Amino acid sequence: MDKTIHSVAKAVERIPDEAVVMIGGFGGAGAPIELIHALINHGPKDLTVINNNAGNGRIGIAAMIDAGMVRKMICSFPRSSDPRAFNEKYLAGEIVLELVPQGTLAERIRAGGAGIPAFYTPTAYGTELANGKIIAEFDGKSYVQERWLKADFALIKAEVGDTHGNLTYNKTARNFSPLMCAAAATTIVQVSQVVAVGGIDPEHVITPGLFVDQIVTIPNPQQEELLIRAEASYS
Amino acid sequence: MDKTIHSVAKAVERIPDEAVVMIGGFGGAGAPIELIHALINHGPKDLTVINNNAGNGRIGIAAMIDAGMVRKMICSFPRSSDPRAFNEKYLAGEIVLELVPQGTLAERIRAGGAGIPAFYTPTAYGTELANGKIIAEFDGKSYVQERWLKADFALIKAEVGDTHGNLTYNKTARNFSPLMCAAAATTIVQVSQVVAVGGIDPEHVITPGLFVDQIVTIPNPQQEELLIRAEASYS
Amino acid sequence: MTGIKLSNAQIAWRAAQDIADGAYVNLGIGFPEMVAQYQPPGRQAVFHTENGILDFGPSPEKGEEDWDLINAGKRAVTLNPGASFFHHADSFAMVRGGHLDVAILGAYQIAQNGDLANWRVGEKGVPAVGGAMDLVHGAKRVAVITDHVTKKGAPKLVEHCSFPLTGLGCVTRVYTSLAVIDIIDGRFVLLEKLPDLSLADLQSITDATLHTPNPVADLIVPNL
Amino acid sequence: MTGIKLSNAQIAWRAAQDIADGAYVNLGIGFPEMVAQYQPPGRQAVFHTENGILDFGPSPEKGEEDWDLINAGKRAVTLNPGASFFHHADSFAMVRGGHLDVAILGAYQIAQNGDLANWRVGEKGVPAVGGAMDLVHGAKRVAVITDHVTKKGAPKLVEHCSFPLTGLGCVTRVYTSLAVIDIIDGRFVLLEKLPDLSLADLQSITDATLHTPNPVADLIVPNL
Repeated sequence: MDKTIHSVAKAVERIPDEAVVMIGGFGGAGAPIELIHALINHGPKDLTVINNNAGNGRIGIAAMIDAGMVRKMICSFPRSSDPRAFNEKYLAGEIVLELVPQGTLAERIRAGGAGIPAFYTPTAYGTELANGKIIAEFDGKSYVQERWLKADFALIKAEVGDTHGNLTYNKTARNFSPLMCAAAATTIVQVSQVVAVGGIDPEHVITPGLFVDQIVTIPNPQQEELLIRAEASYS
Repeated sequence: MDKTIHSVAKAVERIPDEAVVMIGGFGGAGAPIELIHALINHGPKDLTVINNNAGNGRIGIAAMIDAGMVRKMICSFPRSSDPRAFNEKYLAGEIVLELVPQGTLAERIRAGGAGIPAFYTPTAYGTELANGKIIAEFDGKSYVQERWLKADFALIKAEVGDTHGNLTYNKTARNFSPLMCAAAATTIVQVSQVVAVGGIDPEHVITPGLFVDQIVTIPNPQQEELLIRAEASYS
Repeated sequence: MTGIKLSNAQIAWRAAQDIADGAYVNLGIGFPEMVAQYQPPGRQAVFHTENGILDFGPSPEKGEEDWDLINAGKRAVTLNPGASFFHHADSFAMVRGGHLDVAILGAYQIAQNGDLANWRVGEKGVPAVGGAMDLVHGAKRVAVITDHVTKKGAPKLVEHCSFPLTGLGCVTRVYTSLAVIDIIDGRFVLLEKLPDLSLADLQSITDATLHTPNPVADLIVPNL
Repeated sequence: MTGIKLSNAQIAWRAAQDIADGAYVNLGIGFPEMVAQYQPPGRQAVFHTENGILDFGPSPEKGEEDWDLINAGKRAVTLNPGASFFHHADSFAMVRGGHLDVAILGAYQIAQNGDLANWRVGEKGVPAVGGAMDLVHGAKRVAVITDHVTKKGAPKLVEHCSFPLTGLGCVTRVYTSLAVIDIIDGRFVLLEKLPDLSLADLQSITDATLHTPNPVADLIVPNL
C-alpha cells in the first residue's frame, strides 16, 4: 500500500470539470501552490473551490480564478493583500460566492468528514448569513442549522508524510487541512518529505493515512506569501 | 498561571453532590484511578457519571458505584470482566442507565466542548435507542438528532502536562479524554510528569491548556487493568 | 441435512479472502477478531479499533502486555509500522464518515433487507451497545460472520428480525458456517454453499427465500 | 464639546487593563491586535488566533518571518513557551464552546441591546466575514474597542444598528475614544468618561441613552 506518486501532473489528472475541490491553506500558510498550478495546467472548468480565502495576487487560487476555472467559491474571507482576481470576476457576476463564517466553514467541513449531515451553531443567528436557514431553540437559545460540506477532491500541503499517507503539518499550515483530508472523496497531498512507513511517531500523526489517497513529494515547496511579495504570477 | 496543585484530595474537594462528572478512560486505559479514589474519599452523592463503561471489579468507577455515590451512569458499554458493582445496583433499580452508542457518546461530548447544541447522526436510526428522538431526513436518508453532553467536572489521566495545562496522552489512554477536557466546566487532570511550560513541542500538544484547570502529578499511576487482575479493591 | 459445517476459524478465513490489500477494516469484538489471522499472503489490511488506533497488530506475548495499548475488546495489542493514535471523536469520524472499507460483525439475526440485530436478545439483563450501531452505518461494506443457525437450531437469516435492531438495511454480505450470501435489493442471494449441502437443506434452515440468480459456487475452505 | 479624544493606542491600553493574568483572549484583526502590547506588568494573557495557535507572541523582526507561523490577520508572529497548534475545527471549538475569557473586536455600530455590526456597511463591494460571527458567540466576555463616532462624526453607539449585524446581544463592554460603557439589561451604562468631557456632550454624540446608575469614574490613560 504505497500511496506515493511521482508528479503533481499525475496527481491532479483525474480532477474533472465541475468537481468540488477543497484546497488547504489559510492565507499563505499551507497553500499547496504546486498542486494548484498543476491543476491549472490540467485545466478543468466550472470548479467549486472551498478555501478560507479567495486567492491573492496572481498565483495559487487567484490564478485558478484568472484562468476562468472557478464557477463558485465557498469561503469566509474573500479579501487579501491583492484580491483583484476574485473581485473582478465577482463584481462582473462571473463567479458565485457562498460566504460562510469561518468557524461554521471549519465545522461544516469537519461534519462532512465525520458523517454528520447537519448541526446547530449559534454563529450567524439573527444575521443575513442565516437567511433561509432552519432555526431551532435549545435550552432557550436560538441556533442555526448548518449542513455538512464534502468535496470530490482535496488538494493539501503537509510537511512529512509516510508511504501509507500519515501526515504532519508545519505550524499554522495545519489550519483546515486535516478537516479537508477527511471531507474529500479523494485527497491529494504534497509533502516536503516522504518517509518510510513507521517514520512518524504514532502519537504525532495529525492526519491518519486512511484519509489520504495520493502523496507527491515537493521537497522545497513555494510559499504563497513570498510569491505574493515578489509579485509572482502563475503564467 | 501555574495550574499545578499538590494533592488529589485538593483536586477533587470542590466536587459537590449532584455534580455531572466525566471520567476519562476506555477499559483500563486512561482511567484516572487516583483521582477517582480521592473523589470517593471526598464522598459527594447523587453524581451523574459519564464514561464509556460502567466500572470493573472493585476499584475506580466500580468502587464509586459500590460506595453509592452514582445516581446515573451515561455510557455505551456497562459490561466488563467483572461488572458486579453496576449490575447489582442496576438490577435493583438503584442506578439509572442512559445507554448511548459509543460514537454518539463521543460526538455528544465533542459537541459539548465545541458549542454545538445538537447534531444529526445515522447511528441508532430505526432502533430502540432512537425512541423519542427527533428524526430528520437529509439527501433522502434518515438521521437522529442528538444533544450535546457537558459536565461540571472532568477527571482525566494524561501522560505529560506542562504548568499551563498542555497535555499529551499515552497510546490508547487518549480515548475520550481530550473531548472531556473540553466539555467540562472544570477539568482536573492527573499526569505522570509535569514539565516546565514550553516542555511539550507545540506540534505535539493533544489537549491545549485552555481546556485544563488543575493538574496534579501522580508519578507512577495505577493501571486499572492490573488492579482488576490482582482483584484489588478500593476499600 | 448433514452435520458438517465450517468452524469459526474457517468462517473467519473465508471472510478474510474478500478483504483487499490496503483495505481499512474494523473487526467486531470476539469472533470477528479472528479474521485478522487469515489475511491472504501478499495482502495487508489496516485494522481500525474504536478506541483510537489505526494499524494495530496481534496481541503481544503473555507478560509483554501494555495495558495502555488495547483494542475495543480491551485486549492488549501491538502496533504495526504506520500506526497512529487519535481520540474517540476522530475515531468515530472515521467510522461514521464512511472511511472504513469493511466492517465485520457478529449477529443474532440478519434480515433479508439487510437489517441487523446483534446487540441485545431481549428486555432482560443489562443492555450494552458499544460501537455496533455506529459501525453498521459507517463502513462502505458491512459484513456479518456467524453460524448459520443458533445453538438451538433456529434460523439466524430471517425475513424480519425479532430481536432489537442494531441498524436498518446495513448488512451487505453474510458469511455463515454453511454459505456465503449477499443482500441485494432486499433479498438473500446465495453465492456459495458447502458442496455436500443441498440447496433444499440450506433453505430449510433459512427463514427467508434464498435466491439463486447465478450459479452457486462451492464454499471451499482449508482445514484450520 | 472638546476635540480631545484617546488615540487608538490609548483605547487599546485601557482595554488591556481589564484582562486578567492567564486569561485566554482573542483579539480581532487590525486595531484590536494593539491590545496585546499593553498588558499590565505581572500579567500575561494567552492569545488565541483562529488559524490554530494558542499563546503566540509579537511579530518577529523584519526578515525573520516564518510564513507558516501567522495569525488570523496573516501577520507573521512568534510563539511563547507553552504554545500549541491545532486545526481550524478545534480552534473554533475553543471559540464557540465558550473557552475564551475575552474577545475584543472592532465595530461599525454597537446597539444598546448588545447587537454588534462590524462586518459590512452595505450591499456594495465584496462581502467578507471571517471569524467575527463566531467570536461574538464564543467568548465569555465580548468587548469592543472603537472611536466613539465615525470619521464623519456619526454615532457608533446606537439604539438600533442600521448596518448588517454580526451578532445579536453579544457585546458586554465598549471601550471608546471617550468613554467606557457596559451593556446591561439592554441599556448603555456609563462607567468612565474623559474627565474634561461633560456627560451632556458625550450624550450628544451617542444615539441612545447613557445610563448612570453609579458614579461615573474618570477615564485616565497614560500618554502613549
